[in-house]
Amino acid sequence: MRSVFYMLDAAPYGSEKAYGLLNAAAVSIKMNVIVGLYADGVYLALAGQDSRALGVPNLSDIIYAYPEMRVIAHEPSLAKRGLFSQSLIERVELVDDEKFIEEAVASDSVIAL
Amino acid sequence: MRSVFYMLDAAPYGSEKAYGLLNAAAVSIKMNVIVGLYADGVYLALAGQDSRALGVPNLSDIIYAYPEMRVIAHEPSLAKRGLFSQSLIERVELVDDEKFIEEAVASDSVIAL
Amino acid sequence: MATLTIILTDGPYISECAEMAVKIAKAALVHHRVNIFLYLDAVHIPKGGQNPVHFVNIGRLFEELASNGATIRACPRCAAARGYQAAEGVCQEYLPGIRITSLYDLAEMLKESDKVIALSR
Amino acid sequence: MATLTIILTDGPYISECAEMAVKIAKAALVHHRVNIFLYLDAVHIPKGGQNPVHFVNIGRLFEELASNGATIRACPRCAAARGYQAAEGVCQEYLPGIRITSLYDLAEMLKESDKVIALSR
Amino acid sequence: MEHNRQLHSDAKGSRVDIFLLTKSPFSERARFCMRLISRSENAVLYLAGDGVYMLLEEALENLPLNRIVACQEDLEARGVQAKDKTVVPVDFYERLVEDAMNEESKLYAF
Amino acid sequence: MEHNRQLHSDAKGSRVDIFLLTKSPFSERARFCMRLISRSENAVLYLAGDGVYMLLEEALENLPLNRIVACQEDLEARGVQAKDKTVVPVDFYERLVEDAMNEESKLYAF
Repeated sequence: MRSVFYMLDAAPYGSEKAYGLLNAAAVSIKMNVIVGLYADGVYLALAGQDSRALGVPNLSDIIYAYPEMRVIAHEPSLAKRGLFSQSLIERVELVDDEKFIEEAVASDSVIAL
Repeated sequence: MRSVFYMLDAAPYGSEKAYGLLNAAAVSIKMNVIVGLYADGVYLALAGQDSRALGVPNLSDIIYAYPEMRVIAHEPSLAKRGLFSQSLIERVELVDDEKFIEEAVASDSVIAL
Repeated sequence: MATLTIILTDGPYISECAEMAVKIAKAALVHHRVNIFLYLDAVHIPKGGQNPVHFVNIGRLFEELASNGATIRACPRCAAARGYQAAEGVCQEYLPGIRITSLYDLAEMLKESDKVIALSR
Repeated sequence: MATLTIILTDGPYISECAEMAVKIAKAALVHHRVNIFLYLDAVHIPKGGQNPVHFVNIGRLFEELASNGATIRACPRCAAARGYQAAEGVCQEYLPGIRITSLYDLAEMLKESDKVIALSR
Repeated sequence: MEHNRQLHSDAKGSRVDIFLLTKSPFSERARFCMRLISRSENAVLYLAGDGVYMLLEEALENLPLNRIVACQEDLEARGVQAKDKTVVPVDFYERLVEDAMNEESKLYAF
Repeated sequence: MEHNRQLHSDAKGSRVDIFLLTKSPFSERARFCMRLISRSENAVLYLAGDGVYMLLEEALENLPLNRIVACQEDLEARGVQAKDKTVVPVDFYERLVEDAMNEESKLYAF
């Protein structure tokens, strides 16, 4: 396996899934790693996250800490959730449905946690 | 609290939620108990469940074991999942969206596990 | 003084539910009675020895709630399946103040409650 | 002989995932190498003393898989948070054959794998 | 005390429906919650956890809500901005409990 | 051995896409899985757990699938009848593993 597509379809902070997925992606960067934000996972693309008062790690910081990790977000999921009118994290690349699927298929494996 | 509306929105067998919810409803029958099947929860209404080979308790048997428990299923959820063309458990009462909501609101509490 | 019952079904750390329950229970304990029933995966919450690095220690928060007067009970079927054995309600692996009793306690808690909150992911 | 890695994130009993993983791993072990990585709530799977009444004992099934040659590793961050401490990978509360090592083991498992299956609810 | 008065002044009838939503907008639970709110004559919505993503939904503005209260730390963590009419108190859980435990209120949690 | 031949005879190209679906039809995962199948030229679908509820969906018939294989104990527990073209083997997991581990196949699990 030389490439992994980690698919995140859960919202960050409400569950440990996003944190777990980003950590798994972070240790996998010797392979080609794509984090694909899909469905509720696209909420991770919101800019301005500040989790200090909540007392948990800042998940957008993890994305910035690992530039090797490519992060793409599924545009239809963003649109459905009203995120196009919001500021988004620059590190996240917006891709249409076709491109999102293509990236998943092009990876050696798709892992949805 | 004299009445409880237990709302099941997860499919049976794939997770422990349905089993847990039915057990909670079973011990609550000194109150007025309604089990409301909603979204994926309506799969519990399918007739002919036989869980012996899977090695887990038969959830439709629990419904029959407690006649005090009123079980209603949300018709739009059933329709969406193609269940109207299937045999359904007789114990389950089909109700439309308005009636389902009314029953939830009429109970002293709504518990979704 | 009224009675609030909180029902949990998620374990610690996997979701925000346990922590939210603590915040609600703390606020409620000032003027009210608080019951918490730990069901399904929530029976993992009172396990001793939790040592989270980047998160608050959920077990300790529940221990505190219990010592502040919250009645916290866990489902025996769920607990036994997951490896928590109890003798007369007391589980050696559990933090103090939280007992493994009976699912009928859930029904009793509900009956005597004015309000109920179930939290799950 | 190829290598299959299974990633789990649910605890035992709460979902069918752990049991499905066992069925897949058993079938795969006949001709292949099998790795299982226990992540998030799945670190509860190898806990000793499980005593389910109406369900199969999931812990025992994983113990069997390990003794039949599956490599089973658990995430140390997830395990420590949830109260499982390990000394040199060995956790006293865990069933034999399953070790708490490092998240980097997941990456290593993936790299050497031909196929991957992640199961979660 | 002042807060209690506020709750009562909300009331058209005698009962206030208090909704605590911790699920994201497209979950079945959130949708069910919205359905209940839409038929309530006197609803107050508390948003915590992933429930705060509701503030990104335009549909929220069409619901008959007397008040929307959002949890500050949950908003901040997620990078969600509260809208004008949303109350973001420092004592979210105290207010929730006060409203929820009020004799005149009925509590729903999703 | 015979089974392996069957897998190869499915193949239009060289690669077979093996999909293991354990989620119910209206989950995001199941929908994503269906999207991947719809663009596959050579797909085999294994249904286990709540994935067997897919057999109640008419949409399944429009997907370009060479074969649908369902897990018997999961079908029986849920009261789901397999459709005509669905294979319900006694050795579901053995077949799944054989197909999935084949060098010529790519495996997706949802």
